[in-house]
Amino acid sequence: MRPQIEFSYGGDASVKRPELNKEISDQEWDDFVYNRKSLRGKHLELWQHISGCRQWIKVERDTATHEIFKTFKADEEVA
Amino acid sequence: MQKYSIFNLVKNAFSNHQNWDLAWKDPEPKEEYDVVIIGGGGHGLATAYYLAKEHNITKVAIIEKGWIGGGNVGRNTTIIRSNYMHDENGLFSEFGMDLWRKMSQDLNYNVMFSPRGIINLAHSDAQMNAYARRGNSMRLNGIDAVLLNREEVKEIIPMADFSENVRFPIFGGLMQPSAGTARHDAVAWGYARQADDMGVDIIQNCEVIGFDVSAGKINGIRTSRGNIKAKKVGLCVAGSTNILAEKLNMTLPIETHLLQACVSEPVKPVLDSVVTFGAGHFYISQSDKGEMVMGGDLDGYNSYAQRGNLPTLQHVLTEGIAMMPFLSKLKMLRTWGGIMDMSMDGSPIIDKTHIDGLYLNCGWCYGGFKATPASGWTFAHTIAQDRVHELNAGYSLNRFNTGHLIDEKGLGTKTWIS
Amino acid sequence: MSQDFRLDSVGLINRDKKLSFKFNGKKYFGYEGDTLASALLANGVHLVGRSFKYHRPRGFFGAGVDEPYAIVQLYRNNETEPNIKATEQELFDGLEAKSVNCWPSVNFDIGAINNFLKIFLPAGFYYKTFMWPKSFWYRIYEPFIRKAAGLGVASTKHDKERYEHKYEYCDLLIAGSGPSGLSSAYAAAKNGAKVILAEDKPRFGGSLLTDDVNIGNQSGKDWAEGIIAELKTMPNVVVKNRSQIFGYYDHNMLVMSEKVSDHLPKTKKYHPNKRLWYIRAKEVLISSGSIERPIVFGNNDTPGVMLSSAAKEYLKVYGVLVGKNPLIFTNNDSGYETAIEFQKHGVQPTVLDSRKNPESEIIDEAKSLGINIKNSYVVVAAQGYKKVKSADVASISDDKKQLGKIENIKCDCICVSGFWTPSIHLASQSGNKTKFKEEIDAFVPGISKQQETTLGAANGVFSLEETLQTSFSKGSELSKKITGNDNEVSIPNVVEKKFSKHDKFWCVPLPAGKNYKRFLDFQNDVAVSDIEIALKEGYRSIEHVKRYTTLGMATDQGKTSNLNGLQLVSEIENKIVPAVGHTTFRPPYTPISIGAIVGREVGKHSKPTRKSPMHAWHEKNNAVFVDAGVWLRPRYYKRGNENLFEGSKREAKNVRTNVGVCDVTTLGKIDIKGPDAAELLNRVYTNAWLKLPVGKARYGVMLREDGIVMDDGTTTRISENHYHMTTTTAQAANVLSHLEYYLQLVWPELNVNVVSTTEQWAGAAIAGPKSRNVLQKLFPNLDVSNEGLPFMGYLEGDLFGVKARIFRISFSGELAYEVNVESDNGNFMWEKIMEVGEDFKIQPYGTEALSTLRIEMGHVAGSELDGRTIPYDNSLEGLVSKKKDFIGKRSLQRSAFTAEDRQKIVGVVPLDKKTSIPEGSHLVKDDKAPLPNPKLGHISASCWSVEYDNPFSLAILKDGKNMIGEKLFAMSPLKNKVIPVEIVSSHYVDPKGERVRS
Amino acid sequence: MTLISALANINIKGQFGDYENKDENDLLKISEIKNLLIVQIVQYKNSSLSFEGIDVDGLKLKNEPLTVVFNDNTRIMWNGPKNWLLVSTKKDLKENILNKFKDKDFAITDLSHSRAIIEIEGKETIEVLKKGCPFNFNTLEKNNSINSTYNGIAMTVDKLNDNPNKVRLFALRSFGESFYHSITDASLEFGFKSF
Repeated sequence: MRPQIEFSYGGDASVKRPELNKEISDQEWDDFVYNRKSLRGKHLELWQHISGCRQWIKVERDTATHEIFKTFKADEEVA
Repeated sequence: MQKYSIFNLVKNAFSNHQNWDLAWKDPEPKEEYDVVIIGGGGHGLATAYYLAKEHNITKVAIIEKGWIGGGNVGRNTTIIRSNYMHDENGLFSEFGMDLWRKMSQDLNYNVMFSPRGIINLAHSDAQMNAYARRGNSMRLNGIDAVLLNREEVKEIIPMADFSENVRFPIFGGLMQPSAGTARHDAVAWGYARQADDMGVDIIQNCEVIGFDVSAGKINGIRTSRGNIKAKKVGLCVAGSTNILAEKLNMTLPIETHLLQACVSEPVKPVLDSVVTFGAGHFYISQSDKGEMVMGGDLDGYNSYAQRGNLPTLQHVLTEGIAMMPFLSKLKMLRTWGGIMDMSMDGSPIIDKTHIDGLYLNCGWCYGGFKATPASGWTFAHTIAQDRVHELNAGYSLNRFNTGHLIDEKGLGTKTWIS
Repeated sequence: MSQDFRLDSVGLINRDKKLSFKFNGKKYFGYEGDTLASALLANGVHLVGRSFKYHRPRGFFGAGVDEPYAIVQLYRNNETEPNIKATEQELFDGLEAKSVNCWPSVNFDIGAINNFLKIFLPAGFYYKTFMWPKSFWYRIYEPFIRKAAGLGVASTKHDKERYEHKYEYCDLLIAGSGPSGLSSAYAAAKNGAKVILAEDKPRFGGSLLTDDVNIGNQSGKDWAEGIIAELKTMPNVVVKNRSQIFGYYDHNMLVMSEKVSDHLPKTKKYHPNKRLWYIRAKEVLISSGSIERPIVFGNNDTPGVMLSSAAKEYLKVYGVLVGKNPLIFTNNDSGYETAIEFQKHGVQPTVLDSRKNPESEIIDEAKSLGINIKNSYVVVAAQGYKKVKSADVASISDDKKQLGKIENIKCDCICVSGFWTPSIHLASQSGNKTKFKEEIDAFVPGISKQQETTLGAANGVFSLEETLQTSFSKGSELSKKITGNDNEVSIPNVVEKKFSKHDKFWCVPLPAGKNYKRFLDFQNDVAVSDIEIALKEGYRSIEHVKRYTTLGMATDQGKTSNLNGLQLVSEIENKIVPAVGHTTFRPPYTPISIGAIVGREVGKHSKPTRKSPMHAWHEKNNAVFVDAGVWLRPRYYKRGNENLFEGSKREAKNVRTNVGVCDVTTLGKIDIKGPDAAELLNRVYTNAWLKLPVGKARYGVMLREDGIVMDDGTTTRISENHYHMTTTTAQAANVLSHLEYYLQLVWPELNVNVVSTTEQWAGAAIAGPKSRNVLQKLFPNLDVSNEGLPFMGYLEGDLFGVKARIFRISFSGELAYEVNVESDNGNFMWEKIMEVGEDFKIQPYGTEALSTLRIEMGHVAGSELDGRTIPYDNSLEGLVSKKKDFIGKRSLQRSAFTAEDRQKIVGVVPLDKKTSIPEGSHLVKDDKAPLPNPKLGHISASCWSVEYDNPFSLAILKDGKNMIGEKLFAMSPLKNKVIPVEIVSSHYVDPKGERVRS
Repeated sequence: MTLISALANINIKGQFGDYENKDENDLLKISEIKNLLIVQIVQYKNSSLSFEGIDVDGLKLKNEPLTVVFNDNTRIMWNGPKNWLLVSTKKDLKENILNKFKDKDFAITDLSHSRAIIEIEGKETIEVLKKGCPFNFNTLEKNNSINSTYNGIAMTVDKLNDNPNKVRLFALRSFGESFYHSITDASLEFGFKSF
């Protein structure tokens, strides 16, 4: 377990960027750029080990208790 | 209703203060209301008050999950200002300043609005220029603003660091002399007392568990104390907006974040103005009790915990000492956290929604407390008239779709970078 | 012995070391090991302060962290510190202290008039008045109230003390060194666990220092000393006194404040005053004990009324009698312990016990010692103003509602015991949902939230035997889990007196016709009547009660008042205490020095400073520096008496006419390598990158996904799969993270590595018509002609033995080059440039001239790329590819971004060609229009054009495209300026860009 | 031609802090390390080449957190997944590295000038680190390296020895003076000798 101050937050990890060159609706684009569920409880989010290996990781964390349940590598798909 | 005054205070003293009325009642929810406001915070209470006062709508209930005033109106740093660059924010806030100035008399409740002035310190010419852009915009909008040079700042806050041993020297600052502070709890209680007097039901300990929507129209809400029918429902729950939005199947341009603040032990008055540090995120004022009220950065990740961590406060206080080294010898007495609706351009949303009869008031970021009266006033107007007022026309929900963003800081969607 | 209240034979103080000190100007002495409180009490001083609201006299209430009264202004080593608890401040030679919140003196305090007005000042009185006339609140009333605010006086001098931090990790962190802390620490230490044991007081042992118990055939105190001595010899154990664990944060992180030097006359040089420990522990044992509760009665705030346990501590630890005619008022057996100690030392106490027929070993002992005990008796009110002189007492009915006839008993102190409140703060901060324990009328921790266990009195267990048993076994169990060792530790025998049950009684009713103030919160003057008013007015949630009355919001944070407040609310509201609930416990447990929280890096070091390899040269050559983020950059190089305007004008002019050199090391540099590097650039930048040849640079703009410009810069193709990207100074770190984000998360299929090389290369921009001459001299063997090194070309060369990269790029609009060498050679390169440039009248130029040059050419920079503009606004729409997709492209289709009258960058010239337009001015059509005056745009950057010798500005202007030639007004009300201006093209100098290609 | 190292202007020789009445051998020893070859070696994400077969200066890469592979001249620190930082006194090793790690599979970046390097030796070394870095140094073994932050400045720690403790600290060069200040300021309490 590494100290939190080595990391920088990157927001909601469940947001998927639309593929390049794909025709998408305004709604889909807004959902990607702006709209966030930001729920109380389990939240899948991105953190970068900025003062470390500079890897982005996905973290499943509780937004009410700050408990961390699980971490995933950047390219790991989270079910 | 009993009028609060020095005469009544003296009169009651002789009956040992046994005859004061309830400031507000504690009614059972009725079956149906014209308007239900969800959220008994400052904005919700103010909305109910202005619905009754300005629009004669009194069949109103305020539904509060806990106790009124327990959200951000009770956990902020009490700063009131209208020093915004963008017209939408400036004109809206300045309208609010007028309401603040007469609030104690209007509510017959001393909210202790105290225009002690706010100074934003600048630490470079570039920053002076950015402040000039903001200050000139304020002046052209009819809002007071003064650009101070280093010496003028020194006269007002001589205890700031004007020494050689300073990382970011003070170049000057932008001051809004008419900005100030108010007693936060009193604002909630004052609105509650008057709203109650005009017939609004304040229903505490009542949690919203769902909404009754059919054919694109709201019919009422489901609560822990039963179903309540309503022609119109206003959502006024900054900090919990995302939780209720989910129940409505709405996803909003809002993230929920934690902002901490702290106070020092009380000391004799040394600081009259509200001061913000320009080379970081720190602000300070001294309360009437003598406590230094301090705040700064978000904790920097989505959170609903009204508790933060020490590294953030350490960071904030480091900037505090960089600005005013004498703070080092004071002691931190109390810390707390508030849950912020961080909108994606840093400005709020007061608008109608795609559901008929459902209205949205959210996204206040750090700026909710000062907006209390203007937010309540414009939201009441929006609900009563079913259309936005020109003051909140810019605070539309679809601005993210059209690109009419109101971004004071230019940080875009990364709300956690404060 | 001249100390009237000091006993000769008792106490743990060092009688061989006499210390002198001053209180309110008067000289006293005490001993090493005293606190300021014990030393004052030894000298018979009971009046130390005044209360917050009514300015009632204040004495000592406790003996430690819970003290609500004895708050003083401390003077130490030519500095002063407000709000020091006399009960926590250890005595040192030469200590000086003064009372706070009283004027002119603690003895005669003008503010005490409030005490007589108190019927007019109930809870919340200020909400109900001071509203008329309207402006008077701020002008008259508030300043008056404000004057009365605060306790001590803050020194506005800079703090000279050092404060340090320490990050530590351990297996078991144990908060409190009483019986439970010592036992669990010992058991865990024996299993080889890494243990930290923290004690907030100077002495270890907690209640064992004062309780009359026997452990393993020794006195409790001796047993504690033995354990501590052994723990100190063990390498896996850290024991810390004067160390308060004040916060329990996420992920089992706790923070402790260690007072390193407060007990010394001055801090040792190079040593800290305090040390803040961030401790992450695998397991946390909370053995923070309990705090005695007061019983509420009339005038219970009179000096001389204090906690019974405090009286015992003053006696046993410091050999100090808090009175010679003590009255003990108790609802449980603890009061008897204090009584027995008094009796044993020749002072005869009287005990009033609210209970009818209590029976226990300890009561038997008291009786056998001949102590005068009155059962079913209570103190109705203390009498005396600045010191207790007597007590009105009365018998009380079994239901505790009726008082008997009031009698008056002479006494000089009243020691109160209303039973014990476990210190559950840390457990609660951890997230533990506390539960109400009926047997002790108090909250105790419930189910652990993090890895925390609460033991002993903090857990509501008041039997020593049970405490030792659970603590030894918990220490063993948890350490075994971590270390795997299982060394058995035998639990010593305990001899203690069994307690009888306490009385659920906490507030003495008011006798008929009396109107005594019965205080709950002693510092904030919150009385029973205040709570009653709050509830009557409908402030019924416990949080409303707290906020309306300020109960528990004083510097002691309600340690002795909160529970009694809850009892009162529960009684009036007819709810059980747990239904009332308590207010939230938050860190810090006790007020913590802000200096300690901040630590070492203050003043000049409050943020790191970044410097280029040529920094020393700039310093030597009179550079005036400017902060650019945390970088320091030369703003201009001052010659003689030049000011910024003159200096930068000279430097800019010299670039336009001759040649100048500027340190551009601070620009972000990112090395991009890999087979898919071009593809990455093509997706990141708005323009096309797939066809950039090796040896060529290109200017690019990158957007955020919301369509706003994020950064601009040039990127050069060094070799087939190798690119060198530059960013602005401000965005360097963000751009790197941005690229890493897309490479790792969004497009993991791209084979690209990015790494910052900002620090690897020192950069110098050589600009001006004669820059080629300078370059040729630097690289005599290279063809640097317009053909050999065309605009946006790239070469590698040898600069007098040093390998160099040469980019033909320009930010100034002049013929210009940027030379990079490895950082150790940066200064060498710079000196060489200056040396060979001498013939061409080279001058270094700073950021101000740099700015002038770019403004004249209409190049955008930070003040235009302010996080609110899109490429079109900056006249960069030509760089936006219509064919390919890129980050943020989809956002550019939004209606506001494509509006016909969209804002755009323009040039602005004052009609008089003389008046400089202040940056931050706004452009309006009509300078006399009523407010709010519609703003068409703002001045983003201004300079004095050295080309045309008149002011020139850039502006972002609504419908800028169609505004060229319009006459507007630039207004800066802040500076009282209204300047008629003409809108011109933003490309003021060399609009066709011929010079850069020359 | 004069090379000017990152700390050339600030690293003053002498004894500082609380050194009086202390045995000189008990003082911390602090020095700037300069003139090293520093190379970042990264294997591209999608490269399937086995790096285990490649040796540099007799050393083979290990994709294991914390691990440093080393000999007298060269130390290769694990920097992240398939990402290493090679540090060597042999400046001529670079050609060799470029030859062995082909650019089809590896990105090789010379960072020799990009770091300020401080070496601290002495029994209080770890205490100095604990004053500004949140990492758990109780677990850092000899020949381990980590990346973390010291009073807000990103740094790499390479533990060279544990008896007495000896570490090499790498910070970005431009932060060098602030970093040196921070480290030496933390050392004042123990007294230090600067070389």
